[in-house]
Amino acid sequence: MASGIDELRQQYRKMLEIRRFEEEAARAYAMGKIGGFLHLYIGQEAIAVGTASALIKGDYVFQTYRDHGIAIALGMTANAGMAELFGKDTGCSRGLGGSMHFFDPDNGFYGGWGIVGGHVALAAGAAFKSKYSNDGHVTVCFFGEGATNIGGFHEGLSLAGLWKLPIVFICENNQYAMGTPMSRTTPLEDLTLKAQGYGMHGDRFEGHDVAVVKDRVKMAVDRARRGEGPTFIEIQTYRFRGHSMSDPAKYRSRQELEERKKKDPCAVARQRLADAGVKEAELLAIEGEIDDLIAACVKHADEAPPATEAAMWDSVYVPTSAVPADRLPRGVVRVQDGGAEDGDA
Amino acid sequence: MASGIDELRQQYRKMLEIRRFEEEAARAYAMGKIGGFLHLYIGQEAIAVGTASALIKGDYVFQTYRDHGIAIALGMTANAGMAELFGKDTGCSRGLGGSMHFFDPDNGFYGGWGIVGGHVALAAGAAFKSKYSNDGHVTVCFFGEGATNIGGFHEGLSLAGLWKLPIVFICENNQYAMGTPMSRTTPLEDLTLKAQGYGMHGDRFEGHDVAVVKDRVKMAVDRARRGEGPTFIEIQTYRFRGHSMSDPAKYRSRQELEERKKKDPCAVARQRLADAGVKEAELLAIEGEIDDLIAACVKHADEAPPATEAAMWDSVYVPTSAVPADRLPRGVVRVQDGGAEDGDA
Amino acid sequence: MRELRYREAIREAMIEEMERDPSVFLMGEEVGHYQGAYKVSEGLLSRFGEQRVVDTPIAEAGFAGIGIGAAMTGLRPIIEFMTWNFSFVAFDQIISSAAKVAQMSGGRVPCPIVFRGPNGAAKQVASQHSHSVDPFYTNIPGVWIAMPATPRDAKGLLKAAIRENNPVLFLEGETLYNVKGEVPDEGVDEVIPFGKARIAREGDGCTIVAWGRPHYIAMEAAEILAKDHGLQCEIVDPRTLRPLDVESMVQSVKKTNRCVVVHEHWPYGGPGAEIVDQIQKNAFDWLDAPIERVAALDVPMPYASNLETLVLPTVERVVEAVKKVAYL
Amino acid sequence: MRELRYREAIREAMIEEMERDPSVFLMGEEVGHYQGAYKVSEGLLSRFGEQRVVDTPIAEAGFAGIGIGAAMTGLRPIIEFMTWNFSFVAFDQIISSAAKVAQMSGGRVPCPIVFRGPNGAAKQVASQHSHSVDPFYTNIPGVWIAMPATPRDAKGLLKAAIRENNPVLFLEGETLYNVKGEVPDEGVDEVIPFGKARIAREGDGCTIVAWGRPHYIAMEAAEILAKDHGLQCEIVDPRTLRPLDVESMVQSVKKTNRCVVVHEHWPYGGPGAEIVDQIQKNAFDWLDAPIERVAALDVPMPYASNLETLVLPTVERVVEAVKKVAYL
Ligand SMILES: Cc1ncc(C[n+]2csc(CCOP(=O)(O)OP(=O)(O)O)c2C)c(N)n1
Ligand SMILES: Cc1ncc(C[n+]2csc(CCOP(=O)(O)OP(=O)(O)O)c2C)c(N)n1
Ligand SMILES: [Mg+2]
Ligand SMILES: [Mg+2]
Repeated sequence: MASGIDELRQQYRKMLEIRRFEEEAARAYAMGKIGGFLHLYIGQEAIAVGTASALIKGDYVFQTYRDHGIAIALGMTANAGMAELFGKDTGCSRGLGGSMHFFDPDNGFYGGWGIVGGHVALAAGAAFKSKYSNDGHVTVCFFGEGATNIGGFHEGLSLAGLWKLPIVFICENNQYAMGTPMSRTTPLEDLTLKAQGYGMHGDRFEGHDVAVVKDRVKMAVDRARRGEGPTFIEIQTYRFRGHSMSDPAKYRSRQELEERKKKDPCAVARQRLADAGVKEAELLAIEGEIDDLIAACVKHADEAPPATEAAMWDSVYVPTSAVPADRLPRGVVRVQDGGAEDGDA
Repeated sequence: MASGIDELRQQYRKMLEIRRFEEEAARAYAMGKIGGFLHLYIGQEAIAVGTASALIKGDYVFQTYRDHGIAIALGMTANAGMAELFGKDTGCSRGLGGSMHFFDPDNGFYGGWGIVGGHVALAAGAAFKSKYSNDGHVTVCFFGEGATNIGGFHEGLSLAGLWKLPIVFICENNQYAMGTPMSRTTPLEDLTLKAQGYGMHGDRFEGHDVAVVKDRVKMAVDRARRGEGPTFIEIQTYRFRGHSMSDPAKYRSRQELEERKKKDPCAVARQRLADAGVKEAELLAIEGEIDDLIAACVKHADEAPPATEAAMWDSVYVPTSAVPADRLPRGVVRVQDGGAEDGDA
Repeated sequence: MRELRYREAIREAMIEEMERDPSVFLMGEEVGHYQGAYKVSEGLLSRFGEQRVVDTPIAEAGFAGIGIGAAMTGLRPIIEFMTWNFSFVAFDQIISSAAKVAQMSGGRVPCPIVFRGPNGAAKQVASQHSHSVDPFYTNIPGVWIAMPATPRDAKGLLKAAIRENNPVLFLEGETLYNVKGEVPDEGVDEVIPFGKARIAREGDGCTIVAWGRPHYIAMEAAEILAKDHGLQCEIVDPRTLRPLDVESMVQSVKKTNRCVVVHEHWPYGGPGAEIVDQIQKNAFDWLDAPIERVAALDVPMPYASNLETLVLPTVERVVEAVKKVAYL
Repeated sequence: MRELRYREAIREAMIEEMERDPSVFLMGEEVGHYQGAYKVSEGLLSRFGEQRVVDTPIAEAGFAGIGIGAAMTGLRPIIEFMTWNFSFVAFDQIISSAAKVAQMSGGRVPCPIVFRGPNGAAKQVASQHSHSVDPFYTNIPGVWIAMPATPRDAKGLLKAAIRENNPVLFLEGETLYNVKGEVPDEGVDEVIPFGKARIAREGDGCTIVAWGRPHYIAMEAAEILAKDHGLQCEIVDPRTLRPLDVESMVQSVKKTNRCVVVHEHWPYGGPGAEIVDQIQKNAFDWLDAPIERVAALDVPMPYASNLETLVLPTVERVVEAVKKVAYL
């Protein structure tokens, strides 16, 4: 069930967009245009893009702080992403969230979460909503292998398994949690041994080939969509950069890194396109387009207006029906006409 | 590897002591002498007593709020237990803890914990201490089947499995968590399917025969003591009373209860003693002694002085080396001469 | 008006809002088949079915998180904590997810959710089960906190909470569930706005601010002070702690020139101290005496009944405090 | 005396206490092989080995609980939270286990444990990573809370904390780790007692109470006020928030007759409000103006740098507040 060449071309384009987006982000970080934590996804792109290809409009996706890849894979514009990193009002979270808190609900992306394990139950909640309202949608929840020891992971999987929620849990096992190799965080080698403890299906494979990712994830997504319950997937991968910009990643050897780079998902996809007869010129054209797109997004982010105080105050509490205008907290200035769904409170 | 008849006699005596202790506690509760929550262990006594038989002096035990049974099995006096229930100064926790918070460190009993899952990591901490100081001791941690979905359970088992701590986790599966049968809290029937997800051994058996409990628990305890890591044991059992005194247990049928009562651990032990040739007169003598013991403990609890304000204040902070006497919180009056281990601060 | 118990008032609010809006559902431990640990949700399962009255395993962080995720994607969950003591294992979900998601998504992902359950000490439930959680949650921007004292307020505020588009933490009184009080007749859709205090008793001798159970202690103390000393206390029940109706409290103090704050939470910080700060700042020139607070003693709750009585605020301690600020 | 960075002072305290007492160990995420997320524990693994410098998986409630259990049974753990933001998933362990076990066991099971790590906002780490946790933990009886501003205090208080027989929550400043300051020479065993404030600057014009990073903001503001207005501020750093040295603050206010409290935590409640309450109660007749507070704004921390600057207390806001209470 290999993806067609057209699909692969699109996937390559997306992976490249993510790759180049993050390379530019790293540069901007070094120049002080981006602050705080910046966790790059470089090396893992096939997982985000493969998964996005397995979903349909209206499905829900939750991710950790390492969130640029999936956000772009799902359709967030590079402009909205880069502006967010620059702390600008045109950012996907209006400059309030930053790198770790990308949001793009119109494309099904529900963040961008910074507390390890914290978003797992939230994702189960989106799947609960789908089951509750029978909307036919599936939720995908990503997390790192380091997250599998924390309570939030356990409770999210326990409840999803119990209620057979339409959700797919994808553990992106990139071998390290910050500086800690997996062998120092769990006695297991195969994390899917946990799946049966939650009464759910398990699957496990390498994640450098976007077509493979799509196919295997889609099996789980389809199962969830059919109402047959959740799947726990472990995808073997590797991050080429440190945990975040401040991590020189001294805990691993240069050889190890070089070895892994041989499975660079972008390079693998490019090679497969070439093998399938796509001309070098076409590939270069794609790459040129992506370069332009990314250059444009940096320009956009540079020029966009900064995040505003008004946005900050007005979103601490979204328009409220419970609190009369004269009792709103200082800073929240808003003429009130009731909540989203009701004007009679 | 059956227990000898002498041991069984002792075990029967203990189980009966627990049973009669709790029957009297229930009576006293109805009379208003005991307040708050009171969770009875009636029906599960073979687990506490069998486990206690498998341990040696210096081992550590942690339990939930359903803690009278194991406390007495480990050697707490009925006096100290009943006085605690009555809120008296001679209680095992000086009347400050109550039914849910029995403590008896001299006998290795480290509580008596009310937050589901909360004590699991604490128990792992005691085991960590044994490993750290190489003291040769083992920790046993009890919890209900209802606790297996909560984060505290997962993190405690994850860390114990990773570090191969000398600990045995015993899940007393009494079929219900308050009013909820297990089938509505987990898709599993066999909870030990979780064990391999923590890289640990699993075992599973029925818990109405004290000798069986001892033997099977001892296998796990010995394994832990040899440094071969933790075991997760699921013991099938049943509580004859409601979750606590306020629960009429309407969620189960009379037949179900009657069926289960056929495996009353006290009756089973008594029968085995009789079968082994212990005379009815001797059994009656034991039972009379226990009756007297329990009557005496109620009398003691009735007459003991109430819990004191001084004890309340003086244990919020135990003697402190960090805080000079003139800065102690109001109520804590104590002439300070440094902490337990150091007088030089 | 009819008389209802506090428990029934809460139940009615849930029933009415669930009938009004199919996206509202109730989730928690023992809320369904068992009819609620405190019988607040009695009858709801048979009325609304298992889809909308959802029994959960013991996994507060998990089902709080499920509620938040469901709220982010369009439902309006009511999450019951069997007691607020158990919210501590879900603390991170409330502070890091529920309270944050609207703002950190640039306003794009609201979170209309209600967390509710009994708060504070009950009778002798001891150290781990007797928390007043108001100090922990009031500090957090992004959530509202209601803590009604009367059945009427409980119903009206809960209806507002369920219709609200931001997270609401609804702190009920474990010892108030049986309290009876007037509630508008059936069919009257009374929705009580947040941030508007209730003047429960008028007077010019001393302002007493009290919420939750201490409200009743304050009322009793006021009667004693009126009888024994002819001092008329004005009792202000803020009803919601976030937003806090500073205006009403300040107005009252400007009339009475003295103030006592009564609360069940531990003395250090919390709404008790916040209210003192607001009053000293906004009514400084009107205060004839330092503001006094009557709080739980600064200890974990002991089990023994004699000590529990000592720890919780009492009518006598309130009377003493008022006498102190009134120089009686 | 020598100069050390705040980070080094903390490291020295740990090294000295670990050498002094073999029951002391350090546990947390990345404390060993990685040398600490903020390099506080650099070199400790090679010095003390894996037995005593223990890297953990990401499981704060789990390893906090392991620490508590180990403390109950005789060890003296130092548990590092990579940042205090992550303590929220372990909140229940702190409030329900660590703070309670001594009292609920009738004093039979003490819990000598230190939880430490960086607290408060760093640079642009945004909504979920910028909490000042002092309001949450100060409310709880059964724990002590230290929050040192200087390297010397950090070292001396941490040594006291590690020797202490009750749980201590040690809140370091994420933005203070590089701050340099005088620390007693090697070999000098300075142990700073809890509950004794440090008068960081003397003056009679206005008392400023500030702890942690705001301490430095207050110092700067004081210089400006002295230069521009000839007003000498007295700066009181409580150093520990529980116990709180009310006496020193009250004495200072009795001299200056006015007070500003500066803190990084959210405005509602917390030690900020508690200090106001204590001062209005104990120095009522000496106050010439209402006490002012300078706090973080009442919002989750936004990511954008321009907004972050707006949210946190600034020198300008402190100057304004002092001018207000001094009627300048
Ligand atoms: C509860 C919690 N503890 C600690 C952290 C700090 N932290 C952020 S990412 C991380 C490592 C996570 O590793 P993994 O789950 O493998 O994901 P990866 O970063 O490799 O994608 C840690 C420890 C956190 N954010 N939340
Ligand atoms: C975190 C938490 N949530 C809820 C409760 C309330 N509660 C106390 S016991 C109990 C049921 C526990 O069932 P199980 O684990 O099977 O133990 P059993 O009572 O059957 O021995 C519940 C829900 C609690 N104490 N702690
Ligand atoms: Mg990883
Ligand atoms: Mg059970």
